[in-house]
Amino acid sequence: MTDLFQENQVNQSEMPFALVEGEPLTVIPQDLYIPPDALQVFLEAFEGPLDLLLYLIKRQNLDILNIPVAIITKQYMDYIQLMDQLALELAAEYLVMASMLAEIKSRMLLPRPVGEDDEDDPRAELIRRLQEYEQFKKAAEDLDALPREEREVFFTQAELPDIKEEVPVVEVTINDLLMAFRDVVNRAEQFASHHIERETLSVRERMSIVLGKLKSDDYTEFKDFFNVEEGRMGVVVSFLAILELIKESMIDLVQNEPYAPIYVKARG
Amino acid sequence: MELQTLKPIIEALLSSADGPLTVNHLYDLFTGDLDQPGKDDIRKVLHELVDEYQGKGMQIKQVASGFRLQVNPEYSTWITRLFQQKPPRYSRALLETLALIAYRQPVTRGEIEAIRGVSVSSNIIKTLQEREWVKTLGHKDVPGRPSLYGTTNEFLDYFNLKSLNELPTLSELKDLDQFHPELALNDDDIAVTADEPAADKEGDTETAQQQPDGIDQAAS
Amino acid sequence: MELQTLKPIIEALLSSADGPLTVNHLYDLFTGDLDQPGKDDIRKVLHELVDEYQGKGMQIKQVASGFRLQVNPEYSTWITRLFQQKPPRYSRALLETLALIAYRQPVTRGEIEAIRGVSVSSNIIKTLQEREWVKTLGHKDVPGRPSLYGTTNEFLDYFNLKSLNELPTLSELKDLDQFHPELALNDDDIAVTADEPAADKEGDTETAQQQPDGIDQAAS
Repeated sequence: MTDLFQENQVNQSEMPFALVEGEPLTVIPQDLYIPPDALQVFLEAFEGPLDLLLYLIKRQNLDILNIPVAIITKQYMDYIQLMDQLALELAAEYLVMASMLAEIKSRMLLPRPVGEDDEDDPRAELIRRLQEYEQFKKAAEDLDALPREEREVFFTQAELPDIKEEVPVVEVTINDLLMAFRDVVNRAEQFASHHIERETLSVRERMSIVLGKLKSDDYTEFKDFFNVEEGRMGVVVSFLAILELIKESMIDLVQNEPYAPIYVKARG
Repeated sequence: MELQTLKPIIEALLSSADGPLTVNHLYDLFTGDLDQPGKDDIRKVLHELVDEYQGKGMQIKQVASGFRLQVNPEYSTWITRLFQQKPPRYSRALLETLALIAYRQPVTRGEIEAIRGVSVSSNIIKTLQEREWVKTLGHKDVPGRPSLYGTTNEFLDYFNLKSLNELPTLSELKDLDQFHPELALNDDDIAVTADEPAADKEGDTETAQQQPDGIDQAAS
Repeated sequence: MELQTLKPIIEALLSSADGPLTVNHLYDLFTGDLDQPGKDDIRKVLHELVDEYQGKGMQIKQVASGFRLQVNPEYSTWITRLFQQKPPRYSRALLETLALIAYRQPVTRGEIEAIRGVSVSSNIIKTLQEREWVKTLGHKDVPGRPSLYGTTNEFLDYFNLKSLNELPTLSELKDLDQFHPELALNDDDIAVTADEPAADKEGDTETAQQQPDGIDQAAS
């Protein structure tokens, strides 16, 4: 643990790695030291490698635009090694960043022709990413600071007067119904296999009326289904309806002996 | 605490509480504050607030269990409207099911499904029964003993029909559509078509003769 | 309707509504009244009310989905005592993801991950969607067709905002132009000139995306 920064200090004593208020800074601030048992908590506090790098930079009051790559890389690697030693699960992103830092560092060491326009500062991409991440880290903090529901913003709860709550009933017009019927029939026509029998509405209706009169386990006299006032047509329709119901096994006719009253009973 | 500082805090507390607050409860909420107000101050502010809210949309009112913010009952007309739900619309599936029950009764769910080509959800049947437009007439004596559905008098009443005969035949429906596409079936058309005295024997016969065509067409 | 008659009614409506009310909704609630107020009148009264409630325990505030009556956030200390429950806290990962969606919408998960430098857990996206703060706006036309995320009106309502323009402005990105050449020379790590054409471009892009206009477009 102690040799962690010793090496740094030897190297750093030869050159300032940062300017703080114009003064060269050659000693790493002691508050960078973190006891090992606190390390896990410490690392969990980071939202990834960019966050860790930002921390390293900020702790030393370094300008993000002028990252001393060698130093930062060294410190970063130390943390990674520590995490490794402590067998902490290391997110892959941390290793990707380690290799990116190593690459930048090696490119910085290469001599570059003077006078020619540099293609790129090897650090440019890293700086861009650090800045962009920092920008949204700040935005998240700002967002968190906004007054918000459940914390600062509460709703008023005024006692309501007694109001008659009416449950609205769905309105249907006869047109809606007829159009629906026409559509379904039109659609059914396309299914040739569906055969709808030829039947009259009035008989169908009478079938419903007959069934409606029947209660299960109850016998109703046959003649009760005929109303003379309806005339011949009405009697015929009723008769057809009963025949149809028998055919469809919906009702039974019962007669105990010849000329005895005929009873109608619903099946089931 | 100054009364003028105290007032909006009490106002805020009354407006967010979900029930009346007593002077004692309010007093307790200031525990720990450097200049905790006295109960007399709280009482005084409450009565000032009661007066201040006269004639507003809300009022602060003392009830048996304390002080509360309530909506001024004078405006309940509009509050009622606020909570009035828009009547929902019935689905196409429901209307088609209803129409098939009306025209094809007594009919089983399976038969409706066969014509519609899709299954009929139990919810639809339930809704129609709750609305008392459709009832179970009995059970068909086939395996599974499915319910036979038919329409009710409530159904006829709702659609202002004396009997099912007043429903137009399918051919009439189609003709209307064909000859007056711009009319697209308004109630007047139906009334004319359906204007058939039920008691009239000849009318009955005619209707009876018309129906098969209409229904048959649906099948062919 | 006189504005002085209208005002307490609107006050009453705001105090009884479950959520924000729009001018249109309020207008509809007067349908059928003999002297139905115009939308302009309603708007005028609302803005008068916003002013009138300044410094009170309650306030009338315009958020994304309309106007609502709420407790003045200034007094949240006492309200928190009343409810005796801790407000929910959100993790940094969630807040950063939310901030990225809010400022960068429409944005894919991959783009969020690129900026944060770590993967975004599915749980976070799920939580944001369950809270109805974030919704899928569409899919990006690249391999995999990733979802494009954006914020909702519920997000704005929750954070007490009327529109995305009211979000705190993003801090500015410093241009790589601002290199200190003399420092760079002191650091024998680095052999760098002040000019960075490539980095320059990047910086410009960032600045352009920071504009409120950009945010506006994303929101609409």
